Amino acid sequence: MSQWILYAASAAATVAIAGVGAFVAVEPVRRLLSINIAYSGVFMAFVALARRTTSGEADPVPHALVLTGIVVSVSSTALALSLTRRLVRATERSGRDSSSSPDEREA
Amino acid sequence: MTFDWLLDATVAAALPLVAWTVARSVALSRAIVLFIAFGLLSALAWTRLGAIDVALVEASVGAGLSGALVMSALSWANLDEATVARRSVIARAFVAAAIALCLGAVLLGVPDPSEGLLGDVSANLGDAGVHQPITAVLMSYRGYDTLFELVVLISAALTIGAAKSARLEARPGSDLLRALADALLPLCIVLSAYFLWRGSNAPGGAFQGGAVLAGGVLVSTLAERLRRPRLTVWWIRAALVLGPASFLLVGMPRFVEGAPFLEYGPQSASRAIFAIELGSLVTIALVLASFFPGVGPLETAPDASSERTRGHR
Amino acid sequence: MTVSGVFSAGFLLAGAFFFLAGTVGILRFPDIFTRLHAVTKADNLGLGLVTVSLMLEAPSYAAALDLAIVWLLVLLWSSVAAQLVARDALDRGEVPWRGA
Amino acid sequence: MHQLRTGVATFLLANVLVGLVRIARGPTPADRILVTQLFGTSAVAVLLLLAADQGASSIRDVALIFALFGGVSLLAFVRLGPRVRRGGR
Repeated sequence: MSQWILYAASAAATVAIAGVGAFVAVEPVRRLLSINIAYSGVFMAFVALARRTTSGEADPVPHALVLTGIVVSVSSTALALSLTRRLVRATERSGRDSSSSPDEREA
Repeated sequence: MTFDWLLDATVAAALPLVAWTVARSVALSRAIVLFIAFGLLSALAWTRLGAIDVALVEASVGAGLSGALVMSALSWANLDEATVARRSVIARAFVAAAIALCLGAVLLGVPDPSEGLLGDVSANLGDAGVHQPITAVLMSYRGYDTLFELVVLISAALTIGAAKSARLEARPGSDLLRALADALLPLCIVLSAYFLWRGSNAPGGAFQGGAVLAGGVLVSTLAERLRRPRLTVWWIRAALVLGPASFLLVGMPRFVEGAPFLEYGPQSASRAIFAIELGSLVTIALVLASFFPGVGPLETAPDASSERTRGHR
Repeated sequence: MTVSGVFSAGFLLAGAFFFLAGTVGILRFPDIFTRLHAVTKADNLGLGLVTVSLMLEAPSYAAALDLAIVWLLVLLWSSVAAQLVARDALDRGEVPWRGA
Repeated sequence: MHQLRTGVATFLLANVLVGLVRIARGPTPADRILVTQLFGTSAVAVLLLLAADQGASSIRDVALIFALFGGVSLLAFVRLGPRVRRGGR
């Protein structure tokens, strides 16, 4: 079995598992972790497909796309985390005010 | 042949497995550490697939910045494990398997030996001004893409700044930490310059150099040797837009003469790309470094009332 | 196989053994203080041996120096990490294991 | 020599995967975070072994970056981790 097929299959499984994980997560930080893993799976598919060339050298265009993709994915993670942090604060505060559980809305 | 295949198979099998355990983790700390393990495995996968440039970025962004970012979530996230009690797993496994089969069928259905754009990239490398194909793609062939990516990064940094997160409360620092940060930061600066310089011939470039520099700043921030870059200071704002600005400045002269925008011309391409890479490195490093919330002793008035008025202003 | 090749292979296998020892330690040791040593000491020795093995076969002095720098960096982080984790655990009130 | 190095690299990777059991067991977050040191050291070793092949020397740069940032997440945890005081166990 050639190398890229191995990693492409791995990418498909990773995206599926992490995608489902992101949908069913009940807590925002865990959801973010799964979304990030799904990103990595997508990148893996790109890089694996870049490897189909007959010469040993890989196609550089998908590599460049993935390179920028990783940096964008970490920015989206950082943004989501900073918004989540505010959300957690806000729900904690309203929970203290109205004595309702902060997680009721989440679940 | 044999061990190479075994190594690839182990990495390829471990990736979905770790993804599964992250999704199934009840304790947040467990999910986070497994997530860091996933980053490491994917860096190995990039290396195995010959994507050294990608592995360099993954190593500095994944192991350094992302790890620290998600780890900082432990200090404020809802750690109540009762809310994430395990539920039935069979339906989810079935859905995941179905998606995986569909995706796998699509991915494995593509024509096998395929050159992609490798031929086009190599054929035009002579005019690009650099010898490293990935740098040529990023800075020359797909210059628009990189220019607007930098804009996306800047807007992310500005949005995070606008969220005005309070500093994270840290335990008192120690001399040990300060010594560590002081040893690492100069090394990171040197390595960042090294990757920038190397980028025209070998894996490296603005993204790798920027990520390494941001990692050094992050360590110093965590050790309270540096403050998080404040995006309200005018010269930091000016440095923040250095990347897009250098793209525009370098692309403009030829544009005025009637050439397509961002066409550098074969004579000056090498210098043009270096100038753009230098500007982009500053932008990328600054943006990545500003993602991490400030660290320090608890601020004086973090109570609800002052927080609320600040939020509505 | 050359003499340096034989030595290189020997160091490599010895290094692999210490990595195994580190993993056994992190799984079997009773508390965080003992596990700390498994990760920050045994594994570092393993990496050191692997580095020596690769230095023997390195194509140039620059490459060998590179390997040495990598190992020194890992040593730096490990020694700091050991201190940090141990202090953190003591602060949280964990009591070191004193034998079964 | 290539086979031996790749074999040892595979072994080290398997070693890391076995080490993941400690993350599952815990019991405290600190126990789990400690395993990141195992990742870092093993990843550096695996990458250095892969970099020893002919023409693969740029992989050494990846190992260098891992060595440079191997402890950052542990540092973040120790500085910012959950502040819950637990009694002695």
